[in-house]
Amino acid sequence: MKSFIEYIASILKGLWTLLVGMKVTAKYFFTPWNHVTQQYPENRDSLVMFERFRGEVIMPHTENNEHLCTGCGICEINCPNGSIEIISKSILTPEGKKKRIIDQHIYHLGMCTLCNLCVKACPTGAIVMGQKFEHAVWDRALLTKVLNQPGSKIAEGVKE
Amino acid sequence: MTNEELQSYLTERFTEAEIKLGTQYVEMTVTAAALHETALQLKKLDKLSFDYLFCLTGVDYAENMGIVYHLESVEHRHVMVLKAKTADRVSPALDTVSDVWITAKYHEREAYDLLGIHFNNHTDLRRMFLDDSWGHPLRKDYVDEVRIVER
Amino acid sequence: MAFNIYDFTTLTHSIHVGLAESFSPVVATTIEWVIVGVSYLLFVALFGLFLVYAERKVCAAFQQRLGPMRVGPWGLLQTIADFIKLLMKELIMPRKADWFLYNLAPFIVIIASFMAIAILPFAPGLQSFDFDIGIFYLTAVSSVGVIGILIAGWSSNNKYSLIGAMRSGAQILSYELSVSLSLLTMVIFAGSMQFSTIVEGQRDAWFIFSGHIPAMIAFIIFLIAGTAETNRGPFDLAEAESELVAGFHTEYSGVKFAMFFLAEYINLFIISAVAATVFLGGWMPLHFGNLESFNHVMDFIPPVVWFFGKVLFVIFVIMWFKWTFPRLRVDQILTLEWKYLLPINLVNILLMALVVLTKFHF
Amino acid sequence: MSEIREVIINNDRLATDEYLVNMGPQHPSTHGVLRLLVRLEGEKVLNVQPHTGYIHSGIEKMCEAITYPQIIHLTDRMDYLSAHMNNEAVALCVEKALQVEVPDRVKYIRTIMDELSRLASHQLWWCVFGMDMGALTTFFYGLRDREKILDIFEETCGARMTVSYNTPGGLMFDIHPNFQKRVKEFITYFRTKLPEYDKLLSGNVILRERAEGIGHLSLKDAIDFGVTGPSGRASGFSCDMRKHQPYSAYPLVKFKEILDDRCDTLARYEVRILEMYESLSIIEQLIDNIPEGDYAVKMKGVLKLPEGEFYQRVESARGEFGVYIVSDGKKNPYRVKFRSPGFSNMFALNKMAKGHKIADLVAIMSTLDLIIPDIDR
Repeated sequence: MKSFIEYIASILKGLWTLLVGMKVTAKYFFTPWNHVTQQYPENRDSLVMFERFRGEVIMPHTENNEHLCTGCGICEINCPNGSIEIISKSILTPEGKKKRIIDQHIYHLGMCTLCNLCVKACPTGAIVMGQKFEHAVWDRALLTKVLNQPGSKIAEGVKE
Repeated sequence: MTNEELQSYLTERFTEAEIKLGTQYVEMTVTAAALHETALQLKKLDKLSFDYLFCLTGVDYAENMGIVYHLESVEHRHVMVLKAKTADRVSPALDTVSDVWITAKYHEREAYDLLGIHFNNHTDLRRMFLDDSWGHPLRKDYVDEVRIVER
Repeated sequence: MAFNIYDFTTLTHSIHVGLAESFSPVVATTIEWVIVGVSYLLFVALFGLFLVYAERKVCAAFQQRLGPMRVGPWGLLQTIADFIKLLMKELIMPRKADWFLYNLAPFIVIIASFMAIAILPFAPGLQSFDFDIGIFYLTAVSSVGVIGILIAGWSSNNKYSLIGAMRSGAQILSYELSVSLSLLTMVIFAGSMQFSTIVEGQRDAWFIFSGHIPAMIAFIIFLIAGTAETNRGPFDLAEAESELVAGFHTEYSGVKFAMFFLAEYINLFIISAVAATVFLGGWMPLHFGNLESFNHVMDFIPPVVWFFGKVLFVIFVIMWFKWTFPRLRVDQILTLEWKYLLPINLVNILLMALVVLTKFHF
Repeated sequence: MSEIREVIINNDRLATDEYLVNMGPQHPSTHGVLRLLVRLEGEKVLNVQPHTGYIHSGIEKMCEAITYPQIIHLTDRMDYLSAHMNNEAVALCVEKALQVEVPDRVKYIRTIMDELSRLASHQLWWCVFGMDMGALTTFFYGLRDREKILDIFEETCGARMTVSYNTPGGLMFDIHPNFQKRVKEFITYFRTKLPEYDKLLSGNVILRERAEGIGHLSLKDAIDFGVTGPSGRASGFSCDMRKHQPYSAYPLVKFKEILDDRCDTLARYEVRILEMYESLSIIEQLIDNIPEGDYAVKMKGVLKLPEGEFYQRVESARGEFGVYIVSDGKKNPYRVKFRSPGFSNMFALNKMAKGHKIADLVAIMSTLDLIIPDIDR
């Protein structure tokens, strides 16, 4: 008799736990406006990434097409994956001195792990992390970028 | 036991071995021949009872190949490092300790895979991660001109 | 009676008379067959598509998602797009599969479902054939599908498929018992196996109300066993994706997969429709003993709406199960059947017999 | 094929009613690219042989070529669900070698981040466990809550999973001004959701029936196999590095080490659920008391560790994570070894799953909480 009562009790208890679970799902079913889906391409206009979000390495330029990069190559040394290559060139300053400046700051986005070490190491703050995250392209070659814009020059007063 | 107690106890117990206090733990280096017996003793002795092997590392010391065992006693909560080295670089071989600590069986397979250290009496010595055609990449003399780009 | 406006008998009868007048009897019967067959096919295809869509939306709502939203407004055309995709997909067959059985299996499964659907009364006069052992026929036919599943699993030459098929076999054979016994309980109460009689018997009160405790127990058991018979979660062992990849239909692609898929949803519909018919009054409106005005208002809702409303309710409950519970293990499925459902069912039949004998019902 | 032949040879040929099934590397429940060679007799599992290496990325080899700060971003990619703990282990190891004392603020933040990672990891484990059991809805509930933690990470660390937030000597950035507010919001939110987890899955009769007494791993076996983390603690193996080798701010907080002696799948499940409560309480103790100060110590441009060997053990979300650095005094390590918890845990699978059903194998594997890149490295 005792085992029979236990048998019945186990059935009822089991059913009860199932009902408790069903209550949880039902709660969400009947409040469909609380959904968590983000409809991505549609919400693109309102989608703002956090300011620290690491999407890619960029080199900000002023409106005079000036940047802060001296071409020192510290970012290149700090990069663990070899995704940065600095190509520098020599120019003659007005004073007649030879000076090495940046020619091309090449950035391989395809190899980058976005670890932030280059940005952290940059002594002049020339490169920062951009928030763009839509990097899909049809050709892998497009992932290799030159960060300094053509014709740009280093801003006045950047300490070398 | 504290490190100092452990060191003195080990020194008096294992006279053959070379025992020193490392940066954190007591380090004991034994010869390849004494390895298995030492491992058994370390686990069996009541005052030591190192029953938990938490890390097994194969290291290529350039002139010799070695295995580093990090041991802990669950009961006494002391930690020590056991090292065994073999000078044979061509076909290095050490005794397995997988019969002492089961987990060593798999860590030894990893060491065999990556460093090419052979373990005698190991029941299932196969490569862990890599294909048979690979060399042993964690050896210092490993060269791979295709896949490794030196900067 | 108000719901005679919605009676289909006159319509079907006039079609029959019209055909019989213009053609010879053989031709007329053939045309009738074709009409009936085509309308069932159309119904199944459309309702199947709708059920797939409904399942996806319902599960999305349970999971705080939106579900399909891209194809058509609110993703309404999603299943049609999916179906077109399945039609265009390449049919792949494993090299060492049994060619004949491999291709036969989806047809068996889907034909079994079609056979079962024929017996269901959708509305007065809207039932393709109505004979006196309707429930018996239904239980017989609905277990034919498992042969298709077994064949599919065996002929695919895939170990996962085989395990899935064997699980499915064990499961359906066991749960067939519970389905039949819980229906038997209601047959005792209704005093007939004919669907039209069963529906007529619920004119004043649905069986689940008039049969009170034993009917409710039978209803719960029928829901559980019915869910198990359609291979749906939490009893989806035959296609348990985290264990067997896709179970018995792992190796099927394209249209053949679509047939299994469709059959699953038709079976869901059949089980729900049977539950609605036997327990919830079929197309009968909701009536309360002597509330004349209330009953009258209820009569204005067409029987088809009543029927599909009830069916959709039961389908929703079964979906609710699926999207809430973890899957059972194979031995637990058998334990549940043989140690719980079967004894309860047998006791319940006795109880029902007592209720019928003592007339202790409404 | 070769393994099949091998098994046939090694196991005195297969009996006629046994067969071999390859679970994985593409199988829904192996969570990535683990391959299990399962020997079955009907539904019964006779033997499980894990095969690894499908995602071996040679991290230890790579570490030998790069500097210490650069190692950290690789550790993110091993056990990506406890990236913070992995980062912290390397950072602590380097700091220990250089004898750098980090500010209290760093310790507090590191501990909070650790516990948030642990929560995120356990949430993901919970939802995946539900999915492996066939309850697909749990997957979305778990991810919904994990999303909130990932948002906190993204705001402060700049990334959601591969955070690389710790550096030798401190942190990459200071915490974001919103950090404390968001964490507190999350705690209040999650305290309402955790009981739902219990209602939906923990209490469910089907789950309890499926998990009870399944996958028994005795204390002795747990120690022998080196099964750590929640899986080890469910066997009564007291292996919480936060208690035994406290680091960061763990000596300052009060928390229980959740131990269970039932040794089965259910115990492993419940240990993780209870650990989530503990993690919440640890964060609550710390979040209001983050001391002011620097977020990093000024370190040299090029870090050179003194010659010697350094070992650091931390408690990651799935067990004891260890970093063993052998340094020869150069800026690159001579040898780095990561003791990953998943590696040791995985090989107890055969012991646990033998004699159970296929469905149990999936459940046991799920409670071991394997992350394949963590195993393959």
